[in-house]
Amino acid sequence: MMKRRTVLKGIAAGAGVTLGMNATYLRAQTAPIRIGASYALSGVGAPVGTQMLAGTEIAIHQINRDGGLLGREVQLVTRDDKYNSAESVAIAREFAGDGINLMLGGSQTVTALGLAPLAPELNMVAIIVAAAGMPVTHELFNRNIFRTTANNYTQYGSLGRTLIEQNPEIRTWVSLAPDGDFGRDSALFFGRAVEKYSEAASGEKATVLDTIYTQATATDFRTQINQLMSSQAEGLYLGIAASAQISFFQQARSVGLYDKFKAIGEVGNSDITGKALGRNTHPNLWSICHWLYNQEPFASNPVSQQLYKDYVELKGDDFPSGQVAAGHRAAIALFEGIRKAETTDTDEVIGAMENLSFESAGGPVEFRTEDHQMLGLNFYSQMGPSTEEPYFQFNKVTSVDAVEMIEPANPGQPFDINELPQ
Amino acid sequence: MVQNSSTSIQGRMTTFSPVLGPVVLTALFAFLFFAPMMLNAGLLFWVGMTMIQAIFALSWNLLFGYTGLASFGHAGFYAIGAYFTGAALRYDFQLPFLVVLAVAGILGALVALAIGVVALKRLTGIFLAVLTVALTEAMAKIIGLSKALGEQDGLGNIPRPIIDLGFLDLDLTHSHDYYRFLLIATVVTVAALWWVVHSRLGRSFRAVREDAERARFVGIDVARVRVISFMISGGTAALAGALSAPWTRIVTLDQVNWLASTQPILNSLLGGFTSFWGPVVGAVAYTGINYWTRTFAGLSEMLVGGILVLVILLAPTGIVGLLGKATRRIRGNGGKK
Amino acid sequence: MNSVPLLEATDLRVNYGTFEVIKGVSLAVQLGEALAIIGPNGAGKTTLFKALTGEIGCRAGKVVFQGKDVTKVSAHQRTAEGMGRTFQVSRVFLELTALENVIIALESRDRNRRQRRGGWWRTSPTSGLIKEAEALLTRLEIGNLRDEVATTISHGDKKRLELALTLALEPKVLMLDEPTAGMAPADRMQIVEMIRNIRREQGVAVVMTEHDMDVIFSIADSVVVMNYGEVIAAGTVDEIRNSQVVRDVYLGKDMYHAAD
Amino acid sequence: MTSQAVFVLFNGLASGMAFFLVAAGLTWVFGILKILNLAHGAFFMLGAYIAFTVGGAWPASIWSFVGVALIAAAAVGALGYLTDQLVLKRLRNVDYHYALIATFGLMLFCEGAAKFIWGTDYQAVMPPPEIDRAIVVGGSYISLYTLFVIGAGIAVFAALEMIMHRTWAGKIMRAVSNDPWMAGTLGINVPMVLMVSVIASFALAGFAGGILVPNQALSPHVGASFVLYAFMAVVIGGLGSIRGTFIACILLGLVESANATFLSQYGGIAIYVMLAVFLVWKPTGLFPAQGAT
Repeated sequence: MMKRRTVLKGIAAGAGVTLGMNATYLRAQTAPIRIGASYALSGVGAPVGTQMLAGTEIAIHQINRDGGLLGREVQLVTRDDKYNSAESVAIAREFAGDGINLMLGGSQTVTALGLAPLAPELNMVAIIVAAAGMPVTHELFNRNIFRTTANNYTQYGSLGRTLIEQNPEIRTWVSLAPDGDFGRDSALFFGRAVEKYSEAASGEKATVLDTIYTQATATDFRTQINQLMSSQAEGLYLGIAASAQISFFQQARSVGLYDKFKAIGEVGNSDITGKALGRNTHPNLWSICHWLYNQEPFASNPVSQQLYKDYVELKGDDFPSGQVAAGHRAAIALFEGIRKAETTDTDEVIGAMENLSFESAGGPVEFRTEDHQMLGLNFYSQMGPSTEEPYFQFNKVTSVDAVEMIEPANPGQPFDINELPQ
Repeated sequence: MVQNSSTSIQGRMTTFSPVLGPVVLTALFAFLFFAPMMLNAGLLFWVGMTMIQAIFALSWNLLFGYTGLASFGHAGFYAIGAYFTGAALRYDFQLPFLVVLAVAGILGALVALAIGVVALKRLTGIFLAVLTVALTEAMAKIIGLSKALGEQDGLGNIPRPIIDLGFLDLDLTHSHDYYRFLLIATVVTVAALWWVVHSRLGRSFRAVREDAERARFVGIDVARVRVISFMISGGTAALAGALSAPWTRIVTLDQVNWLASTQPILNSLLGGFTSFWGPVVGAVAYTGINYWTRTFAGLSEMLVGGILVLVILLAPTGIVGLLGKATRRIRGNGGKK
Repeated sequence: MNSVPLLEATDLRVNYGTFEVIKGVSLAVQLGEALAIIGPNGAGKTTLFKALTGEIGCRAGKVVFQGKDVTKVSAHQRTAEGMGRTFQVSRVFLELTALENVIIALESRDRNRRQRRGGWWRTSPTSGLIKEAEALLTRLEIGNLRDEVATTISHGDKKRLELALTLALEPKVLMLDEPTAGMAPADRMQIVEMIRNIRREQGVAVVMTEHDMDVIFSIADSVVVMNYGEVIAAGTVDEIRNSQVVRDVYLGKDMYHAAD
Repeated sequence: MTSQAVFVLFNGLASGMAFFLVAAGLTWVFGILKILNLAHGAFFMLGAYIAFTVGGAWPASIWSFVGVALIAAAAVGALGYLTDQLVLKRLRNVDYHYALIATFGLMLFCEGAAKFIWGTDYQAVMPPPEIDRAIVVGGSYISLYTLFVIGAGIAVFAALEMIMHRTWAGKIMRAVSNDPWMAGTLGINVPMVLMVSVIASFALAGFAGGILVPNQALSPHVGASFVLYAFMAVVIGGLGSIRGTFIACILLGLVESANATFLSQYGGIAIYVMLAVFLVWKPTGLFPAQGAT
């Protein structure tokens, strides 16, 4: 079998010679650098995926405007992974088959889990844009993947810390989370951080009640809302995302949950929730924040300013979602890696990225060499209703440095919070 | 509601003439065998998925096209095979891969038997449709709660198997090698299904589909025939799922919802359920459409839905039916012989 | 003819919901005998027929076939044991050819007798079976329709094909539900002739419902008359022909009303 | 414990009536056309979007809210007429599997079209101000909007019962449902009755969309969450029986609610068990359609 393959390759090469090898050689030096992007553009992941794609497209536009990379134009090849792992696997293979060895993908954990183990087989550099699952930098780790977003432990620990530091008067907290790995873990990380940082914040350890679980795909939360209303808690972590979170708020608001809970931290819907609920947004709702163009520290950051300017120009919209910056950041990481490696060769780019630091819309970030996890500031925003369009607004942005909140690098091994030093 | 009122089907047509059939099949096999050298990895992946989808669609059509029962939860069987194989490889059950495949198929057949024995005597038509949907949804919920099966995230990082034949090891770790194994498995499975459909058993399936009452009064045990068909169909669907797990190397809940169950329905109808090869043609056509529309993000649902409705209204016998009509028109006579 | 009857029903009762349709019917068919069940529309003839063949269950009573109680035995099992049945509106496998139709019946017969012809691996029926099927078609004068799909053949030929399906099972008793319903008079007499031939050649018993008195009188040995779910008279053809009760029931009623 | 039981009952009733609002149209069209309309949820979704487009996210009053729901009903009813003419009408005399698959295709098409028209952003419609608050009953928090949904469900049921059993139109409907051939020979314009039924069924779906839109986030997939329950209710109730469907919806709601409260770690599974039990134990449903065996 091997022989036959070699023969065929030989024939192909022979054909190359007769058709003029010079042209082929020249093209390799001046041909565009092709980068694959696989985002969820349809299905339930579409609202997030399309925003990330916009950020990536802007990054491509910017680099080409500045003369390209290594003197070559950068081309983006976009595919819709349909929020489906089989589809994302197929796309990665298609990219590899087309000679694309640099890609952005894994906009959700489902697609990242399919993509990550594949990267070495396809000899690719795969940037995991937004999947925060712990396995990516632990048991699924391989040197071909880089994650340009915080992992769950860092993310939800920081969210918990932010909430208790910003609301030290709230003594009792509870979580509502989807039943499953992610829900359990994020609620646990959040709760542990609340307990840990409460003493420093108010001199007294806060109480964290047992997590209330629901189904990941539930649409009716009345039972859980009733449990929340009957609990002692005044602070809430909300682990349900996307449309389910909005349904929760719709059902919770009319029974008075907004009055009972003084502060809510949510899993990452951010302005998706704000846009949907408008003036019915909870007045003290904290979210994970990737980017808010008009809030400090973003407003004075030159990368952020340029990103906003180009977004408005290219997309004709004045209110970019924070996810745009996630797609933008992932693309810059790859560009800087290529620039540093001075080639697009997979191994060289990996080597260059392993101790790369660069400027993003949220300030300087770098990769941790051991597990290719991005480090930098993680931001949390507080939003509430407003009287003007779009009837919700961000009031405040705070940040926590990932270095303070991350677990020690332990690539190849599963993550277990109970093994960490307290 | 009467089954024999399907006026639009004018008998089963033999589209492939005795000479053309083997030629087409041989050419197809040759193309598929050499595909790894001609196609890029992404396309090759889709070719592999198409073969799996073709088996899956054939398994559904054995039930619908040949026995007259419509399952709307066939993804449940597929998922049984996929999750079992995924778990067997991921957690290394210490079973030879061929045994894993066999067990996956048997598991599917046993589940079908259980459903059949309890329900199939009384359940046909709408009831069967709703029951199979509901059972599949329930299964998805249970998988979603199972930590070992990856809950909502799916079972990822599934290794490809190495087949120990005693005298030599077949290492299927590389995708080209697994592809060839998949191709051979597909050929064997399709041949087995072809045999079932054209055998004495297959004729009793068709008798039950055509007219269950009449079948009963030629002495056919209708309930038993239905259960047997359901078992073969469920087992084959599970086998399709089992073959898919090492190919995609991840199994997720996307493969268990009722949208996934409609994939074989769509393929069978698109290709033509009155012909044995219809589901295969449908799987190929569907992949083609999907591949062609992959750049029109967000439009795929409208396209797929629209195509389904149009096929039902304009060409209920599918692509194979249309081809049959066309060839008969070209030959200039209506009769077959 | 005082031996054990071939088919015997005792005090058969059938309900549709709470409504009793068959109110304790008893009848017996001897080996080789031809029995006609007649009666006005709604008398319960077809229901009785369904109960005898196992298509529907009965609330009370007993059906004994060849000395065996088959009351709880399923329809296909009764068929396997020798009850061949045709339907009022003929039922055949519409999308299959005439030959395939008969072959399915022949294969079913062989399966029920646990006979297998040819190796398990073969898909097509054995040539012996095909010959047998062709012979049957020829015997029922539809040999020329061998490869026609059943939807395309005429009404009368469908009746013949259905009869061929039934005969393929080599039944002990032929249960014919209005064998000539909806046929042209000429066709009708041909069918009658055919049934008479079958009886003569194979000594098979016949149970039939029928509206056409000419058909009844040319085939049947004895007649059971039903009205409102009960047997009101039974006897030989001549006895029934002259029965006052039967005249009372039938006169003034239109026997040729639309089929029930 | 008692307060928990009261809440389970109330919540079950609330879910049940929401299911019934969706299932009512489904069971009607099944009773008459013998078609299980898999696209019913998609048309429910279109009704919700139409209500959102016409009425906005903050209805001014309960009257305008109901008015908007009626507009949605009319609009989806019109879509029903179109669907009937273009698709369903052509599938009246063929194997019912065709209709099943065609309506499935319609469902996909509608979801795709909704994305195309309204985008993929989530929307949230609030209940009208009069019923946008809660009362506390025995320690349980009960929103007035939920009570309104219960009321709407019962009202729709009562109206359908009235129409089906007390009016001339209902008699005709039942006649056609029982035996279309016989109804035809009696001079009833059967095609007309079928068409009216389809329109009414779609209008009910649209109305349900308008009434239930404040219940959860609006997205092109909003129909899926209700319609599976509706299918189950129609099957358990006895295909085509409005009374049976009504009772089945309440049962499903109660089982779901009890499941969420007492067995939350196995959330959402009990109703499937219930359905399986019903299908095996009473395959013709609680109120079997006449003529079905």
